[in-house]
Amino acid sequence: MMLHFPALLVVVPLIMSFLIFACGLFERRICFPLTLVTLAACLLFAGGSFWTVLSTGQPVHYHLGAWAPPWGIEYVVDNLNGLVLVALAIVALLAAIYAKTMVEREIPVAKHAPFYALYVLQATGLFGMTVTGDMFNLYVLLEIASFSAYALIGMGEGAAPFAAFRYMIFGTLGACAYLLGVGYLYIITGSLNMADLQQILTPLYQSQVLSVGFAFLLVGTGVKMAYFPVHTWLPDSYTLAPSSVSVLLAPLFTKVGAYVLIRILFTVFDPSFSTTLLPATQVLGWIAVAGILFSSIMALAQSDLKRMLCYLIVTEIGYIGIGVASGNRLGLIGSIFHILNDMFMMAGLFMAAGVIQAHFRTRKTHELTGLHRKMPVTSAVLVIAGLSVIGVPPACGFFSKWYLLLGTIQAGQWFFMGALLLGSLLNAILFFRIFERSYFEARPDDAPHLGKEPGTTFERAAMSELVPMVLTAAFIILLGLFSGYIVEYSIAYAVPKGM
Amino acid sequence: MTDFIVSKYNYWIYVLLIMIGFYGMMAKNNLMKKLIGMNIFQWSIILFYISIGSKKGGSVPVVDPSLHPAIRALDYVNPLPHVLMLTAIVVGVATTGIALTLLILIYRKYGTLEEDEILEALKK
Amino acid sequence: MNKIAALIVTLIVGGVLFYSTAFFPKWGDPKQPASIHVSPRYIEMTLAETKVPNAVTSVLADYRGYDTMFETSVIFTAGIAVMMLIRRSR
Amino acid sequence: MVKDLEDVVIRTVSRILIPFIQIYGLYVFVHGHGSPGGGFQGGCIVAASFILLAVAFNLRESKRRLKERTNAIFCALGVFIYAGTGYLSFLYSGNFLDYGQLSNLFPTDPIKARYYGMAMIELGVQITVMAVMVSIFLDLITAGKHEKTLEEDGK
Repeated sequence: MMLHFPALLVVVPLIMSFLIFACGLFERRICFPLTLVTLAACLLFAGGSFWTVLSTGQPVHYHLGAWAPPWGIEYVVDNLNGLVLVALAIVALLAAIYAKTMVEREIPVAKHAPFYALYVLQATGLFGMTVTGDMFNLYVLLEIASFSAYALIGMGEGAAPFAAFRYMIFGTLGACAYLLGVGYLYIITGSLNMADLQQILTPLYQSQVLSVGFAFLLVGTGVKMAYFPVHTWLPDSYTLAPSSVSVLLAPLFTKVGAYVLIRILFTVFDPSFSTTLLPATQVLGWIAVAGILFSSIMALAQSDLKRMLCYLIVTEIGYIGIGVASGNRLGLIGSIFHILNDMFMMAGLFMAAGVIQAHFRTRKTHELTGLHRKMPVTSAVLVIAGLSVIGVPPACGFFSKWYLLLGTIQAGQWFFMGALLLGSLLNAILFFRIFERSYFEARPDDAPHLGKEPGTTFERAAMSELVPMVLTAAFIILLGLFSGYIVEYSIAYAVPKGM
Repeated sequence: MTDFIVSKYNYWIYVLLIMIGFYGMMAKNNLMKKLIGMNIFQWSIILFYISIGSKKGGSVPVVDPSLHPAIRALDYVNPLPHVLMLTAIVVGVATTGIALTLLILIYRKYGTLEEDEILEALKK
Repeated sequence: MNKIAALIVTLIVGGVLFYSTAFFPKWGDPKQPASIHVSPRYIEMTLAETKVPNAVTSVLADYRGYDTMFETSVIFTAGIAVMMLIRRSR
Repeated sequence: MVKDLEDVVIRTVSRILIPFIQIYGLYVFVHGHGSPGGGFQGGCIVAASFILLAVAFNLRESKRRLKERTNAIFCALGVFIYAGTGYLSFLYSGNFLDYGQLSNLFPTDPIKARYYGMAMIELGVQITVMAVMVSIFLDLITAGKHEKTLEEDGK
């Protein structure tokens, strides 16, 4: 039964989303339990397929419809996407648990059935993008994840439909660029399967069509990944989205985009192609340097907590870009490990921001005085996740930045290293400003302790919100403590031999 | 030179369509015109894929059952791009559907589809 | 102003596309890689393996049937997204 | 006066045309194997007949023919059929969507089982495409104001 896990990982949530929608029409309350069961099953399948990869040491190949790869579609689970899959499944499950009270608060009752169905379809799209070994299948899954993202963001308050529309224009531009890139690869090779492409492409590295196709693939993945110049859709859409949606989208969607970038750069194309033949990684690196500086400064300038975190995502993607750009073994290990860590870090931060907005009725950072007395657990999670983003040792952020730094030093890219350190410094300023307000500034008694409506009682954050936050913080610490094992037993094998 | 142009005229046309669609998406102020530009952009990529699959002297890829053992791939057009583009057409329809819904929501909230007017309304 | 910026970007993208189109294989050339690598098997084996004369349907539903399942899911996603977004609820 | 005349002409013509559009849609769907056709094209044509019903007559008429709730169920049903045939091959320990295993279910050889597997797939696609096209059309033209029935039962 274990050998069917890669396919079950994508197909079970797909069929469950239809069930959730159909049953939700009759009985609204059944949607949430079904979502939890589905995502728990996904965690089992992801863990099982990653375990087979670890125990056998060989990538797992799964032929859909029993057709051999270049003709049929193939699923490949190896060390690189096995880890990403398990992290995706964990964070998706935690986000689903967290979303229970948020959805009751934000989404009208009649829309729960389609909302949860799209929620699970979003997870299906992300799982499918990570596990597939076929370029066109990745495009179709990209579209499923993007459509559910547009619709879920459109449910937000205020200018959310406008933000969702601009995100759709950007997203479709990116997806069409990716499709064009796949078309360019198809016209000169005739195949769509990633492993097959790698064999056929090696003699073709001089062809101009290939370099233009490669550029389109990078642009398309860059848009989905919110890489620096094409990230402008992210702050508006994730800030205005309902908090249950931004907890699912913010940590996961951009990281799967980063995974697709690494898959294209190092599996479909030979590592030597993107580092020596075309200065692709150099260009990526310099753009990442500019991106880190720009988005860190923009994050400092924000007064809205959620918008600040959105710019933080662009900074983290910049770090991953620098890891890829250093083009050596250590840098790549750092960026893969950073993808893993960043999922948990961003999940913790966005969960805390959602609870603060729900119970404190405010997102303005200067109004968060005395947060720790009212909401001790949330501010504790905010501290742990913040320290991890800055890169303080017990938390996992430090270890991935450590590898990134080693990668840039080994590659002799001093500006990349400078950007990494400066980015961490700016993040430190960012977070200590919030910690200082929430811990050391007393809340003046006359200030309405609930922000907008004085007199309403301050109901405590529900357990279904606190438990996932605490678990995320625990995972951040655990990833940090066991980083040695993770890198040694799994990520080290994910790096292609040529590096 | 003329052979160079004539032998690839499908690809020249698809590039022109992409430029029109791309310009429409980037420069137009009205959101509906942006959507129309996006549709042109998507459909030009569909034209590109379909023109990859064509073969000179190839007929419709429905195989003639009578000459079963001796079917030659040269006689039939390449079916794979047609399958891929069925997916791209469906994605185009879905994009247009969701975009029109969002436009209705935006119009319901701001009473206009001009991007600059909406941005002013947002600033207030 | 952004109209000029958009025009410049479009011309750059157009230039890149024209440049790469020059190196494409000839249109309709039976020997181009796309027509000789994967697709001959679909045409020649479709009757032998699936008894369906229409090669497009056999590729659509059988060889790459998994793509089409997600394609139908894309349609389903669009349907419920429109249903969710546009409905007014009290 | 003229408006009534116009209605009468449109309504009688569409009342005659709609059944034949649906039959043609089924024809295109059923002949997906032998000639260009299949689930998507057939589904769109049948959806066109329902849309013609909504355009020619008023909305209440078309909702009486195809209720809001059943249309939403059809959306989910079609894709469920598609994924369900994929799951069937798990029963006989075949890979997902491997119709060859369906030969244990249908009394035919594995190759003919693929033929039937594809027919089931096309049926699922036909139902979903028809239902979604009609539902998107009805949602867009009424801008979301017609969903009374779905509202109350949603509680």
